[in-house]
Amino acid sequence: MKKIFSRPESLTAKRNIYCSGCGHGIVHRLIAEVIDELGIREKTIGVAPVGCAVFAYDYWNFDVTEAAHGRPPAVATGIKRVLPDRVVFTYQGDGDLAAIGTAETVHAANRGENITIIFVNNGVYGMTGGQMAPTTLIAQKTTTTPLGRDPKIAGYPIKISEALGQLEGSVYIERVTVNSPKNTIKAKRAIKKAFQNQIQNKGFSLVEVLSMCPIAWGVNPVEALKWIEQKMIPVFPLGVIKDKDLTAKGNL
Amino acid sequence: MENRILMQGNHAVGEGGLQGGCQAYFGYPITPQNELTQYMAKRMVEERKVFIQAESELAAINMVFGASLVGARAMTTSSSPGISLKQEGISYMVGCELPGVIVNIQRGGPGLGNIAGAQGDYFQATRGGGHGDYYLIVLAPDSVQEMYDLTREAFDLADKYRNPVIVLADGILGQMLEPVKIVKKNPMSNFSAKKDWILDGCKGRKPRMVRSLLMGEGVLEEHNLKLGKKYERMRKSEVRVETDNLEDAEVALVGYGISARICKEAMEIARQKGIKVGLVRPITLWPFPEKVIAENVDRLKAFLVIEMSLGQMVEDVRLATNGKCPVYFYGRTGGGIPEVDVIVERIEKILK
Amino acid sequence: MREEIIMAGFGGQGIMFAGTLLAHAAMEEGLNVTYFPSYGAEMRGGTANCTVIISDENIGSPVVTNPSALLAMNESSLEKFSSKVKKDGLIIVNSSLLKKEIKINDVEILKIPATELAEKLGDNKVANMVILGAYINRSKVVSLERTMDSLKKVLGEGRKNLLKLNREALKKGEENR
Amino acid sequence: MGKIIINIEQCKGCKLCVIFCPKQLIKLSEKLNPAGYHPAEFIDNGQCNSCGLCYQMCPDVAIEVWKGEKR
Repeated sequence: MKKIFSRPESLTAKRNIYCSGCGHGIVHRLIAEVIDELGIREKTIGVAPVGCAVFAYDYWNFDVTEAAHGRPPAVATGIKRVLPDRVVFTYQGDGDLAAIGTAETVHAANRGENITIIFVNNGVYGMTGGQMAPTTLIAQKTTTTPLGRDPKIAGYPIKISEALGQLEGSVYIERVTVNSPKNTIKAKRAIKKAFQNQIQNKGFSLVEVLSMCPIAWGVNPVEALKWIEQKMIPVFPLGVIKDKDLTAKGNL
Repeated sequence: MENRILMQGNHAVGEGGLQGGCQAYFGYPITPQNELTQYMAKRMVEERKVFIQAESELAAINMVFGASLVGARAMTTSSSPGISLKQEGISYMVGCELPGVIVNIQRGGPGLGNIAGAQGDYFQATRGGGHGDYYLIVLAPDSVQEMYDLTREAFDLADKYRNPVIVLADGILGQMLEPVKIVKKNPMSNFSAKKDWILDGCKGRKPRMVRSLLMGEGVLEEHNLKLGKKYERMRKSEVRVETDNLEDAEVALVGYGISARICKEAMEIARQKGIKVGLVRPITLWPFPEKVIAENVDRLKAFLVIEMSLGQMVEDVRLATNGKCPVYFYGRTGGGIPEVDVIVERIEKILK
Repeated sequence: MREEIIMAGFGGQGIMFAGTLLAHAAMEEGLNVTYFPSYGAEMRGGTANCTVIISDENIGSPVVTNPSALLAMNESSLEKFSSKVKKDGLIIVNSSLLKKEIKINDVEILKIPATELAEKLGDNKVANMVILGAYINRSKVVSLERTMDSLKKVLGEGRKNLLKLNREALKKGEENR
Repeated sequence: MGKIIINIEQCKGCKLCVIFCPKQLIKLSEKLNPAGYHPAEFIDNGQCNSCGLCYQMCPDVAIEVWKGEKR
């Protein structure tokens, strides 16, 4: 018999500390597989965020640093400008990317930095205990919106990917999810494209991944898959938001 | 005369940075250091190096973090309010042991303050500045020549200790023009080969991680103790101070940066009047030249500290005297400049 | 020897340029020199001033309260700084833009119709050079020749076309005393 | 014919593999693993066709999928 699916080389053997049913582990693996398949493990530098994925450097088997909360796009910019032939990506949650790091995200995109961003959106601050994130849904209960998010008080879930798509500097933006095998395989295709774009010097690519946080949502891991389907996707629709390749061909 | 060029202080910092081997510069506009960012916009591109006008000071310091992480000599510059924003990144750089040069062309504060030269950021610079438990070497030029020299040397010091270095100047030094002697040398010769900690892709080696989050029991303490030993080495080896006329002095003026130049003038005038005045000019504000103060406590009648603040360095002078010699203070704040006549009057009053 | 010069005028009258030129010439003379500009909001549209200190000894603060010389390019600058000039100091004033009579005790006052002289040369923008020329003649702190050389360097390649006119204006000022 | 190998130590018993296995060949064990979870357990009855859906959904990358040679 031969092994057809197993831990990719770009993932260490270390057991992750994420909660049971958390989507981060799947996204970590997708990135590791893509890096293996593109043969770029030895020239990749990852930038981990502050949030649940702050320990990502323990799980990836390539060079990884950790940035201050929200600053990965600035750190990645510094790295990429000095070493343009390396593959540089950031891995950020919704608080990191769309709240405290909004400016860094918007301006890295606007400069067309030739980097890849994997944006994991689960609608809450997980690590600090399930507080409201910028992407928290209307009426969603969190520890800081105990009665549900009221837009009159706390604004609306921010569609940062759509906003970034409006910028001239962004090249490719797609929203995917990992709530089913089919969607997970699609997510991997998008992540691969975002890395390939960088290798081909196309510029700023971002993949937003809707990801499960069963603990903060107060559901079990299986219910969390449905939660994404029924609650998140209607607000954050899946699909390509921007692809300059397709625009050029007139397909989008 | 040796070959001198007339140069603005801000430009001298930029050129000093280039001669120090700066490979990546990240700036954000703020008065009174704009000429520096503008200078780098031109010169870094001429030298085919990295220049970015960042979207904020926060982004700029984190770009320095990234550039330094992959082995480049990197610099960012700003003025007081912008330096406050950079403190987050500076703390992370220290935690990750990343070198880098940060230049503060101080202006009046607190808050937005004004754009006049001031020295209100002494505490911030010499006590770490950001969160956590750390120190940085702080260099204080007092001339356009030293803006050039000390910025150049800051890169070596940063690499030597794998720690950020601050050049603490002010708006007057930034804006003024003076002749500068440009000294060219190979800046990378000493340290470039030793960067065996950078992230540049794990080809041919094990993957590395650079981080400052150290959650395991006792791990952070161990790390901080290691950094502490580094700070001790800095304290032992890097103190720089200029002294003048201390041998027969009754009163020593203590000032840094632009205030020190005012002190020098006051000392000359006092000496013309027959008053025996000496000078201590700390060039490194951290490590502070406490030894030279302590050594003179018995001979001197008093120290008079001159600053463009409500009194910050004066505390370090008091600590160094350890109560064994009176320490007086005269300062102007909010952009005010200490007056030579007033300094001389104060000295006369002290000696009465 | 120590000279402390404040130059002041409207923004756009070339105050900063004249100050830089004087500083450069002083450096070429082998002297110590500092140049300190006013900066900030004043720079745009309002008044502009700068301080040049030239000395054969070390220079302390580049900022002075009581200059030994004031080069005033307009009336408001004269009003702002004239009372601060040291006893037995020098004021050179652009009399073309002066409406009032001036009386200041214990100070030598030199009136130069700089704007008119500059206009005769073809451009009133070089009034700054006329005033500077007059100062150089009066103070002898730097030589005219040295200043002419410095002018070339300070203008640089980019503004080479302005060299001839500026030199003429310097010379004009130097002759008018 | 295929099989999967589950790393019992890494499994957190989230059940995502269980619900996506088209042949219902995975269940949660009644035993506890060292981290206190009931880990997933493979029912090896010769029906596994190595589709890998369990692997795709495992947040802990705790599943290896093996495929038999064609006979």
